[in-house]
Amino acid sequence: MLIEKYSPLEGKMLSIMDIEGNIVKKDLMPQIKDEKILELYKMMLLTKIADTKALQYQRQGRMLTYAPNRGQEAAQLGAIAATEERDWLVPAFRELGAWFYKGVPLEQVYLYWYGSEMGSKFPENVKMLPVSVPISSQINHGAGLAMASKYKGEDHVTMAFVGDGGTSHGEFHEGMNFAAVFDAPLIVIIQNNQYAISVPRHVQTKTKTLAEKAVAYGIPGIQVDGNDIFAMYLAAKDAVERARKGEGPTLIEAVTYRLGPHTTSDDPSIYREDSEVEEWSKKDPVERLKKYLINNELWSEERDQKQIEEYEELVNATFKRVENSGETPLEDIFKYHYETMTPILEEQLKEYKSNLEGSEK
Amino acid sequence: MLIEKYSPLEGKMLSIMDIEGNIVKKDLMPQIKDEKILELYKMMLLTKIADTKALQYQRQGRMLTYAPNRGQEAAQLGAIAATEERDWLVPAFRELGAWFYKGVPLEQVYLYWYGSEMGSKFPENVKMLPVSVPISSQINHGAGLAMASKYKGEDHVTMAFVGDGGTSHGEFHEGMNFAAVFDAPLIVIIQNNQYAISVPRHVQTKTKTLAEKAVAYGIPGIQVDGNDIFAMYLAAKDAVERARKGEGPTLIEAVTYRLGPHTTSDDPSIYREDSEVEEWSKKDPVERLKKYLINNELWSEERDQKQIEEYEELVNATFKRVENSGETPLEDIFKYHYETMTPILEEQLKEYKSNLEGSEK
Amino acid sequence: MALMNILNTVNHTLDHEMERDNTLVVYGEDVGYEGGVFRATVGLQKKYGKDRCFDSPLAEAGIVGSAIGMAINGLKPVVEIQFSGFILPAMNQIIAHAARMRNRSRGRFSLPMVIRAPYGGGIRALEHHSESLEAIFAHIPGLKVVIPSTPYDTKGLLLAAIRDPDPVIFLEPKRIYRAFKQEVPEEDYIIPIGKAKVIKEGRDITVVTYGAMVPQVQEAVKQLEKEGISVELIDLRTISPLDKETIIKSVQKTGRFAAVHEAVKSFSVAAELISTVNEGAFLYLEAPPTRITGFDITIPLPRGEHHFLISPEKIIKKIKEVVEF
Amino acid sequence: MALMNILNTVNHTLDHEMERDNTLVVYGEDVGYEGGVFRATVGLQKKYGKDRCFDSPLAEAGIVGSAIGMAINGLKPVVEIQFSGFILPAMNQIIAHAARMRNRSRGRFSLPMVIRAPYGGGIRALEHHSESLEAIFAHIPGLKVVIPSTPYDTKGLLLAAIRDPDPVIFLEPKRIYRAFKQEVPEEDYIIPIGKAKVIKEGRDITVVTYGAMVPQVQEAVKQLEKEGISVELIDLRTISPLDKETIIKSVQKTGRFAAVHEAVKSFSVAAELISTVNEGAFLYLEAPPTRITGFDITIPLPRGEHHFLISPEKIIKKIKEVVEF
Ligand SMILES: Cc1ncc(C[n+]2csc(CCOP(=O)(O)OP(=O)(O)O)c2C)c(N)n1
Ligand SMILES: Cc1ncc(C[n+]2csc(CCOP(=O)(O)OP(=O)(O)O)c2C)c(N)n1
Ligand SMILES: [Mg+2]
Ligand SMILES: [Mg+2]
Repeated sequence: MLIEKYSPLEGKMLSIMDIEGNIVKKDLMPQIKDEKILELYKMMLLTKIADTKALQYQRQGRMLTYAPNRGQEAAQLGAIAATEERDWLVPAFRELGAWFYKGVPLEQVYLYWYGSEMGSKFPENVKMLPVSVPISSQINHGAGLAMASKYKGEDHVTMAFVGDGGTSHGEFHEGMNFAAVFDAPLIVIIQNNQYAISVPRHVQTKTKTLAEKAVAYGIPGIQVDGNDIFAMYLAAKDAVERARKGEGPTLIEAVTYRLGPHTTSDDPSIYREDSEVEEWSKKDPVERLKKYLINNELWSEERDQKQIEEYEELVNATFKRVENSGETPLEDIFKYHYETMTPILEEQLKEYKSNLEGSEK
Repeated sequence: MLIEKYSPLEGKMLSIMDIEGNIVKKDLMPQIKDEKILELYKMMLLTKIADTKALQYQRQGRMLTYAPNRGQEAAQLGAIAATEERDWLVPAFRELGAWFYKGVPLEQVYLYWYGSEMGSKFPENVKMLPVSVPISSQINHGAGLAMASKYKGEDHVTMAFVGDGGTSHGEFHEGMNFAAVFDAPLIVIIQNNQYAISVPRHVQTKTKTLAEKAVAYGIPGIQVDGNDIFAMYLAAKDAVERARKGEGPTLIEAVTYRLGPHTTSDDPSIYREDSEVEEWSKKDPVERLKKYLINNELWSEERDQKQIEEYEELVNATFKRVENSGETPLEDIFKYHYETMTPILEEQLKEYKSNLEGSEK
Repeated sequence: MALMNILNTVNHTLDHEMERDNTLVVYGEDVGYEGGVFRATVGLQKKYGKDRCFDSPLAEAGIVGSAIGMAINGLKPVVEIQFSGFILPAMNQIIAHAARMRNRSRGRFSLPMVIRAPYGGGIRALEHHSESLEAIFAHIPGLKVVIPSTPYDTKGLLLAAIRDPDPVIFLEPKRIYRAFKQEVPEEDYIIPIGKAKVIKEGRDITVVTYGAMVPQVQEAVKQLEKEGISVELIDLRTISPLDKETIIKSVQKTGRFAAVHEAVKSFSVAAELISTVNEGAFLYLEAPPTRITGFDITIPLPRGEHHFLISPEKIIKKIKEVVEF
Repeated sequence: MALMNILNTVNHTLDHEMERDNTLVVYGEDVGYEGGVFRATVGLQKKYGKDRCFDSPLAEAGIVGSAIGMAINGLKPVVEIQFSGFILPAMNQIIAHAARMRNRSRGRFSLPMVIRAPYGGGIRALEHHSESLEAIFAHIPGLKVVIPSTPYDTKGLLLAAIRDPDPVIFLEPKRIYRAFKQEVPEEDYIIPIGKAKVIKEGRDITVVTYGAMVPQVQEAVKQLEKEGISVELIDLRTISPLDKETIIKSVQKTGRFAAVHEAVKSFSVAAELISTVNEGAFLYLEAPPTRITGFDITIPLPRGEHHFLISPEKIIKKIKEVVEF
C-alpha cells in the first residue's frame, strides 16, 4: 500500500502535482477520468464562489455568519472524490467542497449559515451528518457509523473530517481508538489549515506532523499536500480501499491553509502575517488544478470565465431564495425534539400560540 | 539519553535484572546505594503484606473493598524511587508501593478502603493527591501541577500513574498533550497490568505497545519490564532528569501483571486462565528483588521471615485501629464543601441535628 | 412467568429483545466477555456473538458517541455506563448530540438508543459509585429519563426504552438490584414512558418518588397508614417527560404533597415537582409541599453514608409534618 | 472611575487582579495572543507575559483539569471556556473533581479557581453558542455559580470569585456584554458571593431574575409601574449558593412571586426558586408563583430564536396574570 511507504515519522509528505499544475510524480498520478477531474474542478470553483459570496453577503449584513473554505478546496474534494454515494460523510463544519460532492444543495448550505435548522435536513440520498459544532465529537459518530456498516456486512465506508485544533481533543482520541480497535471502515481527514481560530498549529501539539498521531492507534497515517487534489485523492483512495477490505481506519493529514478568516466574526490580521497568506496564496489549490487543466487542454480561460459567471448567477439567485425564505415556523421549534411531542411541549406550544393570538387582537 | 535509545517502535523493552535476580545488563545497572535498595525491598514487602491482609480482611467481611497491587510492586516503587520528597505524586488508585514511599501512613490507606474520606487527608509533607476514581482524569491534574511548578521556577517534577485501560480515555490524551505542549515536568507511568477489570490489553488498543502512544505527543516513550525494579528506576530517573532540566514530559509503560483480582468485588477466573497467572507468578517482582539481595548477601531468608512477621503485626495492629476508629462525624459530611459553610448547608445540618436529638428522646 | 430480581430482569429483557431484533447491539466496559461488573449482560455474548455484545475500550464519550453513529446507521445500541458517576465524560455526547440530533436534522436522523447506568447510593461503595444525576438529564430537552423500581416495571420500561425512537437514559436502582423478586412474564409487554404509576390511592397526602426510594417510602407508608394517615403513593417511573397530569390530579384530591428522592435537595427533581404542583394545584394546597431528599452535599463514603441516606423514619417524620401542618 | 461595558470590565478586573497577585494565570482557547474571541483578555499577554496569559490546546477537560492541578500547586487559574456550550467536555473535571477536591481531601486541598464562560442566547449565533446551563452547576454541591448583570457588579463579583478559596463558575451574560456602560471604580471592591441584590423595592410582587434577563425585566417593570403595579425586583447575582433569605423576606412582603430566566423551564433555577418560596413563605402566597422562562426546547437557531427569547411584553403579561390572580 502506498500509505505504508509514506511514513510521517520519516518526514515524508505525499505530493504529485506542483504549484504550476505539473505532474511531478508521474508514477503516482491516479487514474481519474478527465470528465471527473473537470467535474471536481467545477466543484472547486463553485465552492470558491459560494464561499467568496457568502463572505460578501455577510459583510453586507445579509448573511448571519460563515466559516470560509478558501484555500482548502482540494483537501476536501480530493478526499471525498475517493468515496462513493453509498459511503457516509461526517463533517466538522468547514468542508463545503465535500458537501457539494455528496449532493448537499447550495441552498441548504446557505440556509444553515443563515441560521436555520432546515439547512441540516439534507435530502434522503445524501449520506451526510449535520455539521458538528462541538469540535472532534463527530469522530466518535464516524466510528459508530463505520462500526454499524461493518456489522451489517455492507462495504460502505465513512469519511470524517476534523481540523488541526481538533486533534487535541479527547473525543478525537476516543473516536480514533474505537475505530482502530474494531477495524471500523473509517477514514479521518485532518484539514491542517495551520490555525485553530488564532492558535497556530505548533501551539496545539508538539508533534512534527499530525499524521503521526496515527501511531497511537496502531493504524496507518499519512501526511499529504492538501492543496494537491491528486495527492489527496490518491491517499484517500488507498484508505478507502483498505477500509472496504476490512483493514480498518486510516488517518490522513491534509497540509493546507485557510486563506480567509476563521469565520466572519474573526479578524486574522491580529494573529498572522500578510506575508504568510501571500506565500500560501501561491499554492492556491483552485489555481493549481486550473493550470493542470489548461496545460492539458481540458479547460481554457474563457470557459473558466463563463463558468464563473454562471456560478455567480446561480449563487446569487440561490441566496436570494434563502433571504426570502422567511422565518422558522413556530411549530418547528417544538416538534422535532421527540418523534411524538410530549404533553408538556404541547402545552407550552399551545400557551404560546394563544398568547400570540391574544397580542394580535 | 537512555530513553531515546529504547524506541518502542523498534520493539525494544528495557530490562536489567532477570527473574532469578541476576543483573544481565550490567552496564545499565543504576547507581543505588545498598541501603536504598533494602529500603525499597522492605516497602515492597510491606506493600505485599498490606495487600494480602486487606484481601483477607475483606473476605472476613471486615474491610469494605480493596484494589490489590500484588505483582505490581516493582513498577510502583521503582518509578517513585526516582523522585524526591519535593516532587508530586498523582495516583490513579493502584500504586500502594508509591504511596508508602511518599509517606502515606498505612492507617490512612486502610481508612480509605474502609470507606472514610479521612483516608485521603494525607499529612502536609506528603505531596500526593487523593485517589482519582474517574479513570485518567488525574493526568490533567498532573499536567497542571507540573505547569505550576514550572511557572514558579521550582525544579519539582510530577509523577502520575494510569492503567493500561486508562490510555483509551480522552482525558489521558488531553493531559499528555497539555504536558507536552507546555514542556511541563510530568512523568506518566502506565502500569500495564494486562487488564482493565476483565478487558484484556489488546481489546483496549491496537498498538503493539502503550509506550508508543508517546509519539502522538511528540515526547519520548519507553517500554520497561515493570517487574524489574532496577529497570523501572533507571527509566524513571532518566525521565525525572529530563523533566527537571525543562525538557518536558516522558511516558513510561511498565509491563506488569495484576496477580490478584481487580478489586475485592471481582472474580478474575471468569476472564483469565490460571496458567497465565502462573506464568506471571514466576516473574514476581518481590521474589526477584529478594533473590538479588540474597545473591548479593544483602539479605537472608531469616531476615525476610522476621521482617514479614514484624510487618504482619504492624498491619494487623493498624487495621484494628482503623476498625475501631468509629464512623464519620455528622459535621464532617457537611463542613468540607466550601471553606465557609453556606447558609443552606448550615440550615440542613441544624435541621438534621435537631431531628437526631428529637429521635433520641 | 419466572421469579426475578431487577438485575435478572435487565438481563432477561435484553435477551428477549436481542432475540427479536437483530439490530440490537449491547456494549460497554466489561459488558461482553465477563457480562458486566453487575452481570447485567451475562450470557449475551455467548448467545449472540461478539458482534452483538462486546467489550469497549475504557472511554465513555466513545461509547455514547459511537452509539449515536450506530443509531443513525440502522442499529439500536443499548450501551452500559458502568456506574452513573462515570457518565460525566460522556456529557458532551449526551447533551450536545444525543438530545439534539433529531431537532438539529429536523427529523431526518432519530436516535433509537438506550444508555443504561446503575445509579444511587446505599451499596457502600467507593467515591463516584453512588451518584444520582437524574435532575441534570431531565433538564435537557430531547432526552427521556426512565427509572424503574420493580422487576416487572424494569422489563416493561426497558422494552419501551429500547423501542423508543428517541434516546433514553435508563437509570437502574442498583441499591435494589437484588433486593426482592417478582413474577416477570415471559411474554412481551410495554410500560409506556411518560406515565407515572399510582402505587396506592390515598386521601391525606400525595407522595411522589421513584427508583430505589420506592421500597423505603412503601415501608414508611405502611407505618403511616397504621397511624391513620392515608397516603397516595406515586412512582414516577419516568422523570422526563414528567407525568404532570397524574401528579396534579392527585394533589387536587389530597391537598398535600411530598417528593422523595436520594439526590441532593437543591435544583432537583423535587424542586420541579413542587413547581409543577404549584402550577397545577395551588388552590388545593393545604400545607407547604415538602422535599424529602439528600442534603446538598457530595454523597459521603460508606462510613458516613448513613447520615445521608433516607430512612423510612425520616420519611415518616417529614410526611407527618406536612399532614399535621 | 471609567465608563465600561461588561466586557471591558472583565478585562479590567483581570488586569487589576493580575497586577496585584502574580499567582493569577489566565488561559483558554484563543485567550493569549489574540485576547479571546470576545477580546475579554486582550492585552493581558502583552502586559504580563506568556507565562501568565496564554493559549491552550483545544481541549476543555484539559483546560479545567490542568487548572485544578495548578490551583492545588499554589496558583490561581482563571480559565475561559469559549462559549458555555463547550463546557460539556469538561463536565467530568468540574463535577467529579473541581466540586469535590476539598471534601475528598477533608479540607487539605482547596481549589481557588474560576471558570469563566459567556452564556445565553440572543446574539444570533450558531448551535451550541447560546446555552444556559446554570441549573446543572447549581445542582452540584461544592460549586459556586455566579452571574453578573452590570459592569459594576462584574468587577465586584469577579474579584470575589477570584479571591474565593473555592471553585466558581462565572457565567457572563454575553448578550449584554456591550449593551450599556457604567461607571466602574478603579479601586478594589468586592461584591459578596451568595447575596442577591434588591434592585428595586415594591409591594405587589417579587420578581427574581439574573444575568442578561435583568435589563429585560427592568424594561417590563418600568411599564408595569406606569400601570400601577409595584414590583420588587431582585437580581440573584449568585445562583448557588442561593440567597434564600432575601427572596423569602421579599415574598413574605409581596405575597406573589415570579422567576425569570432564559434557560428552559423544567428542572430549572426557577423551579428551585419556587420551591424555596414554598418552603419559606407558603402562608404568605396569594397567587401561584410563576415561571417566566424558555420553553423546554433546544434554543433555536437565529431564524427561530425570537420565538424562544423572553421579551418585556411576555414578562409583563405573565406578571400581570400573577398580580391579577
Ligand atoms: C468543543 C469545542 N470547543 C471550542 C469550540 C469553539 N471553536 C470553534 S472552531 C474552533 C477552532 C477549530 O480549529 P480547527 O480544529 O483547526 O478547525 P478549523 O476551524 O481550522 O477548520 C474553536 C475553538 C468548539 N466549536 N467546540
Ligand atoms: C471514567 C471511568 N470509567 C469507568 C470506571 C470504572 N473502572 C474502575 S477501574 C476500571 C478499569 C481500569 O483499568 P486500568 O486503567 O487498566 O487500571 P487497573 O485497574 O488495571 O489498574 C474501570 C473501568 C472508572 N473508574 N472511571
Ligand atoms: Mg485549523
Ligand atoms: Mg490495567
